[in-house]
Amino acid sequence: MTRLLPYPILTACLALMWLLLAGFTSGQLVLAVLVSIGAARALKALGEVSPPVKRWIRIAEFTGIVLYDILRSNIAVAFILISGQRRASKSGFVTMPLKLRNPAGLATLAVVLTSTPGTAWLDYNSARGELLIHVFDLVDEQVWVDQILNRYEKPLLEIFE
Amino acid sequence: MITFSHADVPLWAAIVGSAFLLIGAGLTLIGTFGLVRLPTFYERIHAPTLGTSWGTAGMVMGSTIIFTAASARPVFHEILIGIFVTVTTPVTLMMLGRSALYRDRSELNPGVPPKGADFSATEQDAAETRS
Amino acid sequence: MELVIAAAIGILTASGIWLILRSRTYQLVIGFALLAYAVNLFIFSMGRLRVNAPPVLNGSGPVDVTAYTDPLPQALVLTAIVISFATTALFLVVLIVSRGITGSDHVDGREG
Amino acid sequence: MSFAPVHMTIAPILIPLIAGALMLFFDERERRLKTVLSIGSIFSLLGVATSLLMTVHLNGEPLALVYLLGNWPAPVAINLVADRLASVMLVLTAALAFPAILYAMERWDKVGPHFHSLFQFLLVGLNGAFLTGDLFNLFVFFEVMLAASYGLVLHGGGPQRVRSGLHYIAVNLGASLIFLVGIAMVFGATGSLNMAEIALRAESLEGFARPALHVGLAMLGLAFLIKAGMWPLCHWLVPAYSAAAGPVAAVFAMLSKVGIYSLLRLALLLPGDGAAFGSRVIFIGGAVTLAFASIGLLASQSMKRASAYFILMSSGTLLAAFGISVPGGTAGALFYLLSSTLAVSAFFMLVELLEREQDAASGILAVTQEAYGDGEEVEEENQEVGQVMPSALAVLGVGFALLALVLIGLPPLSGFLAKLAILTAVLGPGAGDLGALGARRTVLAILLLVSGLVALVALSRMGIRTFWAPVEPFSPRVTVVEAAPILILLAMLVALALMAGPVMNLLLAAAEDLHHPARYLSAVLGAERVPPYAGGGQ
Amino acid sequence: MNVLILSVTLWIVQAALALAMCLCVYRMVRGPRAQDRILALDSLYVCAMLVLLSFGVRTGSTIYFEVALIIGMLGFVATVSLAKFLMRGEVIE
Amino acid sequence: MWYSGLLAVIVALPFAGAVLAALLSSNARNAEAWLAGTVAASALAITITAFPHVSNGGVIRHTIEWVPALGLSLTFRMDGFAWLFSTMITGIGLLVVIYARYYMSPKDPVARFYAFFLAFMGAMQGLVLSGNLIMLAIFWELTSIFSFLLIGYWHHNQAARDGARMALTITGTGGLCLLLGFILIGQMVGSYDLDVVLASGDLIRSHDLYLPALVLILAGTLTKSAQFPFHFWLPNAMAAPTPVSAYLHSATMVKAGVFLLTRFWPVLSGTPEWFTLVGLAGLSTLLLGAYFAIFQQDMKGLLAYSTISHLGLITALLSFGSPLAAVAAIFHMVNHATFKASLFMAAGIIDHEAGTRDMRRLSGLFSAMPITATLAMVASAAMAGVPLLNGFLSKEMFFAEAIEEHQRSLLDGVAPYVATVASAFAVTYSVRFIHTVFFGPKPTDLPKEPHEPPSWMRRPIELLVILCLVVGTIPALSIGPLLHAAVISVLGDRTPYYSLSIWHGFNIPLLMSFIALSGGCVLYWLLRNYLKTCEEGPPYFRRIKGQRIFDKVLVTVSWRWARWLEGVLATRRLQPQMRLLVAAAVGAGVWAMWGASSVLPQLTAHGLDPVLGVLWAIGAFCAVSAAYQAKYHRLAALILMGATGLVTCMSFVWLSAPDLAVTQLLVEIVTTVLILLGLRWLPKRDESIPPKFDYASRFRRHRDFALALAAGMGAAVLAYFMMLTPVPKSVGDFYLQRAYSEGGGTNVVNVILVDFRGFDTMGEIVVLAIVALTVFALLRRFRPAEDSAQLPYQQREQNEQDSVAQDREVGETLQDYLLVPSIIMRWMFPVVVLFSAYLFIRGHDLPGGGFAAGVTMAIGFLLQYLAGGTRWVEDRLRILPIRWIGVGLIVAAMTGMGSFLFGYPFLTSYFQYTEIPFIGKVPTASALLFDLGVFSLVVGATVLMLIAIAHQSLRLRTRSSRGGVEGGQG
Ligand code: NA
Ligand code: NA
Repeated sequence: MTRLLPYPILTACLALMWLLLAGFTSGQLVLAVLVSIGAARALKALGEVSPPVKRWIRIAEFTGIVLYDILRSNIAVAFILISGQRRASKSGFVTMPLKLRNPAGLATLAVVLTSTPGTAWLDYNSARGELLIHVFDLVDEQVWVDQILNRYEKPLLEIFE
Repeated sequence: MITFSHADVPLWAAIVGSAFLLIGAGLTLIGTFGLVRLPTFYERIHAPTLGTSWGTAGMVMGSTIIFTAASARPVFHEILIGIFVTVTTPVTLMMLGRSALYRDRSELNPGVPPKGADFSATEQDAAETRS
Repeated sequence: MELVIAAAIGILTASGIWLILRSRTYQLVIGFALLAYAVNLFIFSMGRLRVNAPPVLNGSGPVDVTAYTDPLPQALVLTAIVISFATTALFLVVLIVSRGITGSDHVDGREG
Repeated sequence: MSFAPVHMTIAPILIPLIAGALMLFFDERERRLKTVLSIGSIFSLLGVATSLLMTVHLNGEPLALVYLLGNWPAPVAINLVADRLASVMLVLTAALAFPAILYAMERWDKVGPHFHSLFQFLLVGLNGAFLTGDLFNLFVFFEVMLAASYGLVLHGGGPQRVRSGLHYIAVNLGASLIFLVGIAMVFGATGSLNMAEIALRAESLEGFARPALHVGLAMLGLAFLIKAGMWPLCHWLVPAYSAAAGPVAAVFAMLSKVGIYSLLRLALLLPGDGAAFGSRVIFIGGAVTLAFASIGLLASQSMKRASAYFILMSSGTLLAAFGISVPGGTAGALFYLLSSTLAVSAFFMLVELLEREQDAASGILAVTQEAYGDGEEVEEENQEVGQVMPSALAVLGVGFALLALVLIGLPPLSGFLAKLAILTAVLGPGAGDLGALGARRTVLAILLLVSGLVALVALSRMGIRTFWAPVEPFSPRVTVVEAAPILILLAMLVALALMAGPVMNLLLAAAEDLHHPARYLSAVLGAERVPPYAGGGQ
Repeated sequence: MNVLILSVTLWIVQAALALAMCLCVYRMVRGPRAQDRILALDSLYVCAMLVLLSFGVRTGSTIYFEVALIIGMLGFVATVSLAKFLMRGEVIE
Repeated sequence: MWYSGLLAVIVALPFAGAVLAALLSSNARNAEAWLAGTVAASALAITITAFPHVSNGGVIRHTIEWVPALGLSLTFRMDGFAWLFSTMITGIGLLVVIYARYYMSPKDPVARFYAFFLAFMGAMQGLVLSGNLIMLAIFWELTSIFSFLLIGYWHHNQAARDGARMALTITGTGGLCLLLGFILIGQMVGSYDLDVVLASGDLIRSHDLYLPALVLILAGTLTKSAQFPFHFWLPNAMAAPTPVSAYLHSATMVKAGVFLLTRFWPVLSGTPEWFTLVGLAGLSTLLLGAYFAIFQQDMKGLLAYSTISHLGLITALLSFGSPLAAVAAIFHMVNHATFKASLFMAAGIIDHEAGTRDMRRLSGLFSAMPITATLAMVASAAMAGVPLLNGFLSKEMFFAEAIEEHQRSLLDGVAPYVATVASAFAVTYSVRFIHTVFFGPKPTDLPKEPHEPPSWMRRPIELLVILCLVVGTIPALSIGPLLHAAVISVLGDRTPYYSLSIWHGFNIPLLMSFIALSGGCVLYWLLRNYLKTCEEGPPYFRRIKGQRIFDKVLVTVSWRWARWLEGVLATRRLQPQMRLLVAAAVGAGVWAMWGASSVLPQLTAHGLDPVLGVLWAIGAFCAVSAAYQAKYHRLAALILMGATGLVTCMSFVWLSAPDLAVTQLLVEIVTTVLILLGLRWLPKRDESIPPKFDYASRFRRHRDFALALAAGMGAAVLAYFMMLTPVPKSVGDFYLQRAYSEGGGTNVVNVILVDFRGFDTMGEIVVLAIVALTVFALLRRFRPAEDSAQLPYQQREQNEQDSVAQDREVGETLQDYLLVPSIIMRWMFPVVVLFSAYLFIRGHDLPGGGFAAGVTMAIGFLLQYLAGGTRWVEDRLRILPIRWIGVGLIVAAMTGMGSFLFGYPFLTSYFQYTEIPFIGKVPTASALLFDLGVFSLVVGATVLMLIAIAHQSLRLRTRSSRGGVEGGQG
């Protein structure tokens, strides 16, 4: 099974993508399945291991949180940018230790932080497990550290480790 | 391939869709506005994410709504754009930010935390940037 | 519209020509790339300009040729794009090699 | 279509294409196999080309074999046209290719990877350019030819090659862009890419389309003239050709002719019997080129450089002769084309053998560099050397002398007959009244005379310096395989002189075809699709 | 009505995005550092993509969608290699 | 009846002999001599047998067609005159062969000698027996060529090389002129056939082209027979072995010129131009040659100048235009041949036996070699024109003609005096020759001890001398008939009465002879002491050495000036060439547009889309700043170029070309990466070196700017007017109509690419393949320059930091840098693969297609290389790009050829809708298979190019790691 279908979820997503592109017909479905299996095997060739997902429920929850945060910070940053009072907010670098080690988890965190206006992933030191980000609207460092560690890292840890 | 004329778009869809489109475009514009106005690179790097997150999302939703309504069948493929932008933009921005950090460090520019700094060092840096 | 494209062609051509008259190989690469854009647009413009009339037929049935823009120039431009891509790549590699052998990135392989 | 199978017309393009592609499946060590493949392909090319020539020449009907690609109707499809001229060029190409490959076997095909594939692809480009009847398709095959030539001109590496190769590529990139602009204008004005159709529509153009067509033609002409190496657009040619490896330079002798071929083809196809590109401009350009080449020939010390200047000389002569567009002159010029091309390519190889002693520079260097430069190609180390030829100097001497006769235009070989043919058509019996274009005729005659004299002076200087001056005669190490190609080409030249009668008749017929475009038009536009095809025609 | 709304909206949207592109180009030319230019190019790509989306809506055709999709999916390759070039002085090691 | 084919035989025979001789071993002296002798003898024999048929006006013709289209045929034609020459050529040839057998030393490679000698004999035969002007010109040039080879026979000495080269240059050039002259005659007469030409003298003389033709032909003949001012090559030709001089420079080659003058005498002579030109040349040569001859110290030199002078005499005779003069000319040709050949041989013997030819060292040889001396004396007496010898008769005739009035002109007036003085000089140098060499004190310090030569070496001389005597005493009986045959063949019905008696009574000619003889002797008596010691060359003219002038001119013109001119007219730099290119393009455009202003379409304001306008404002701005930045900020230029490309792509979308947009975009991405890959190997540009702002460079900038502007405006204007002119009926309509019904696709552009014009695509992918292979081949032997031959400074710095930090391994910076990105890039791989498949499959109906799919796929691979580095990827994926290329080409070609099976032309597509379960109707077009080939090739080519460059970094690492420097992870 795994030799034929290395990454079931991925394959499914790919098939869905195909259908989204080519339209939903029985013929396209057949094609979609065939092609996505092939594509998935391409990834297999790269020797990529599929991430060990533990708690599926948390994913949805987490997604919700993230989307909300992104929307919120969009508004916040946009407001700061248009309102002339640039001086009020100050930006700066924040370093924090991460427990999260799983690459997929880190990737997710990176995507989240980057997609969120106001936080930018700059450097991750794997030796120390230390993350350096830049925060656009830095009122209090600790607040940001807490938010990232509790709001994002914890659920990710639960999902991936 | 789907084609429609604006006349086929129901009014509600036109209104809602337009709203989303306007939001998306607006956010993107603001983002690029920031790109121009912000003083340091590390601040500017935040600006485009407006466009790549809700800017794109807004446009995508808008067009999805309009197409779906006009062609009277679900047209979701714009979603893909949203997904891919969300997934790929971080790669660029992370790598770019890191590169900038490296360059500033190796040129010993002020306002960036030195290599392998611990918290206190970073706080000082933050303080510097604040002042 | 025609005015815009014509102006675009003109400016691209001018910048490209200016670059291929310079002395550094890299300038030539960029110059040829710009000229390729210009020429592609030029060929393309020979089919005259139409907005939203792509030569993609709507299923079967009799075809109203006036509803579509002339597909031939597009096909020509496609071929031209590919060929100019290839030649640009080749030129790039040649200049790398020349730089490696002569030690200089001057078009004549020696300064001055 | 008489005894030529239907698909014979496209074979000259497909054979080398497939041969070149097949070679890609074998790696560099299987050089023997590749050599066999390419020689096989060249021989079949020779066969196909010859029988094409027979078909179109012997039974004058049909005047040309027209091949509608994709079986689409005449003006729309890309079409290949094998008429007398095209077939002659095909034969010539194959006839040149064989000695070149033979020569390369000794050493050059070991110097860099994929030599044989590139060579085959070059043949694809050349044959395609000769056969195609479609303007854009002509561009494509020009690019095939040029791309391969870029690869080959740099084959062997070394500073000189790379430097001159860079110039060669840069200039030709520019030329290609001009070519494209020309095509675009012609298409924009006439709405067609089929040469015959363009010629047909060219008469009935009004409004801006007319000047537009002129601009297009001017650009095309410019592109062709750059390839042909007309002064002052020829400065890339001499360094590139003289730096190129022997066999490569040998086939490049053909390359410069493609521009001239296309120019002639289009100029005479379009209304105005050669006026399309401004025959005066072409004549003057040719004359100046001829003069310049003569000067360069005198001024060049190395024989390789001299042989490159011979290329320019023949370009100049051809252009000037075509500038006075009379059928006889065209025929004579075509004869000259055959003779000079064979001679120059033989000369390129001969000269390499001679100068190899003087400067063991690029060639040998390249080999050793390839052999000992990288860990990858250590296997090159034990390169076998064919058995060395006895009394090489004598053979080379005779070869040099005979080639000199041809290049100078001294009797009794083909070079003389070629000049005689041109002069006879321009001034001699059958030239009609000299009043028309009298000035051009005189200038051409004088230039032919002077260039011959110059060649005499230059070549006697070189020959004496090489063969007579040395106190103890140097003995070049020449293997049989290296000498054979030169002898083969010499044999061809002698044959050309002996067979001059029939050859001249063939070329006269070809020239007549060229000067009566109506024949070409009817042949192309009247071409029949193979039934049954979609949309009727059972 | 709906036609009016849509056309006005699309007009504004495209104007806004075009302006956004201009701002990107300003940053691109202005610099000062290479990273700024690359950043600008990246957001220029995004803006272009959005313009194309809006164009799709304006012409009421999905035929231009793939272009936008390609920008979204592969546009980052160029900027990523630029970024890596800054960091390592080499794109592929 | 005599078989006319024999004419071809007597021409071909010597050539065949030459080939044989060349093949014999080079020291088989006897065999060679026998061979040559046999050839000459048999040719002579055949010739003699032909006499009856030409003796009174008869002509033998034999024609072999060669190039009818050019009126060039091998027409052999023998009449009395030709017969006379043919006899001389073969006869004297035979004698010289015998002589040479003993003359040539064993060291000399005789094979070459005899080969060239016989070949020359053949050429000479062909010349005199030609019945076709072109054929004549051919053999004419052949004589020049073989004489060149014979003169240069001893090429180890400088003199021989120079003499040979000079002879070739001058006579060869003359030959070219002659050819042109003949072509003009052909133009006048309408044929190259000699008989036709001879028959139409009046036509030619009255034709406008007469003068040019005459001048050109004279240029040929006068150079050949060494007439003033072209005489100077002959003395230098004396570097040849004496047999050669005896043959070429007495009997044959130099006679070719006068032969031709005589041949065309009926056609060309009799006009004032002829008289002036030929007469001037002849008389001046006659006088100067004789004068120079007196002061030579080299025996052969003396003979050479005397030859020149005698040829001048003949020329002068021909110039007079009277039949009797022509008779005298022909007569003197024969006489001169006999005595001059014998004298040359005699001189050769002396040189051979005494070891020198310098008359200052020679003296009193009579006692040593009495027989040779006697022979030489008789021969030189003939040369001096002593009665009872053949020289006397023809000279008398000459005097008689000189007195006659031909064209009343100054030349006519001076002719008799010149004649007398010249023959006085002739007597002087003849007497001198005999006196200094054979009489006087015994010779001292000679290289050899002189004595008589082997008798067979003397036989030829003896025979010739006897001829001189016989002809001199009983001319009518001996030479009479032969001369008559020759004369009537030339003069035809204009043949005059002439008597060959020795005694014509006391008349002015006799008086002139007497004056000449006595005057000559007196002159020698006066000069004798001076001549014993004086240096080579005549007084007053010593400075003027033809040789030196010639060489100087040659070197100056053909070397110095040429080099200078080439320097002026050619360039080895690229920039001027590009400028010329652009200028030419602009010029051509303007030239073609000239006067088109009347037909320009009126400018109509089309709907301007503001968005597109803004887009292009951006695009143009980026293009210009890219051009501005490209020198110092390469990265910036690259980025700006990318922006321009993006705008181009967008306007393709705008203007309904989605396919173009897709392709452009993908190519854009690949190109950017490609250039970045290349950028790593270019040197640092530091702005610290400020650009030159001197006048010259500023001027250059302005000129280039103007050029660029002109070109840009030109392109813009052309495009604009094109777009405004009404569309011609384009073939595009056809494509639109048939794309679906016959091509089976709705995306017309793609159907064009894979079906209607699939052949273009075929060529296009070949180009791509070639370029990829070339790139690969070039980089196989790539050597980076020193400063880029090490790791980029960034990597060195980062590695260094890593190694300093306690908790880090070298290369961890990179790992951390790519930790997250590489994951995302890897997961993008399947997505890209799928998308490329999608683009491929939909291509026939919607934007996409094999090319776009291929590039997409390649980008997928590229991403992996970016993320993981070369090693990492190639440990996991085994990509064989060259195979992909090969497969692509084969698939495409085979698909095209598939239609052969059904008897259709290449690339005839086949398509239908096939019913597949679940899937339903799907279009299956053979074009899709073709597109698959395109896809495969594009993937292969693109990847190959990218990877070939990328591999250089890897090679560098392996090399540097070999060198000990530890590279980062690869
Ligand atoms: Na962010
Ligand atoms: Na360490």
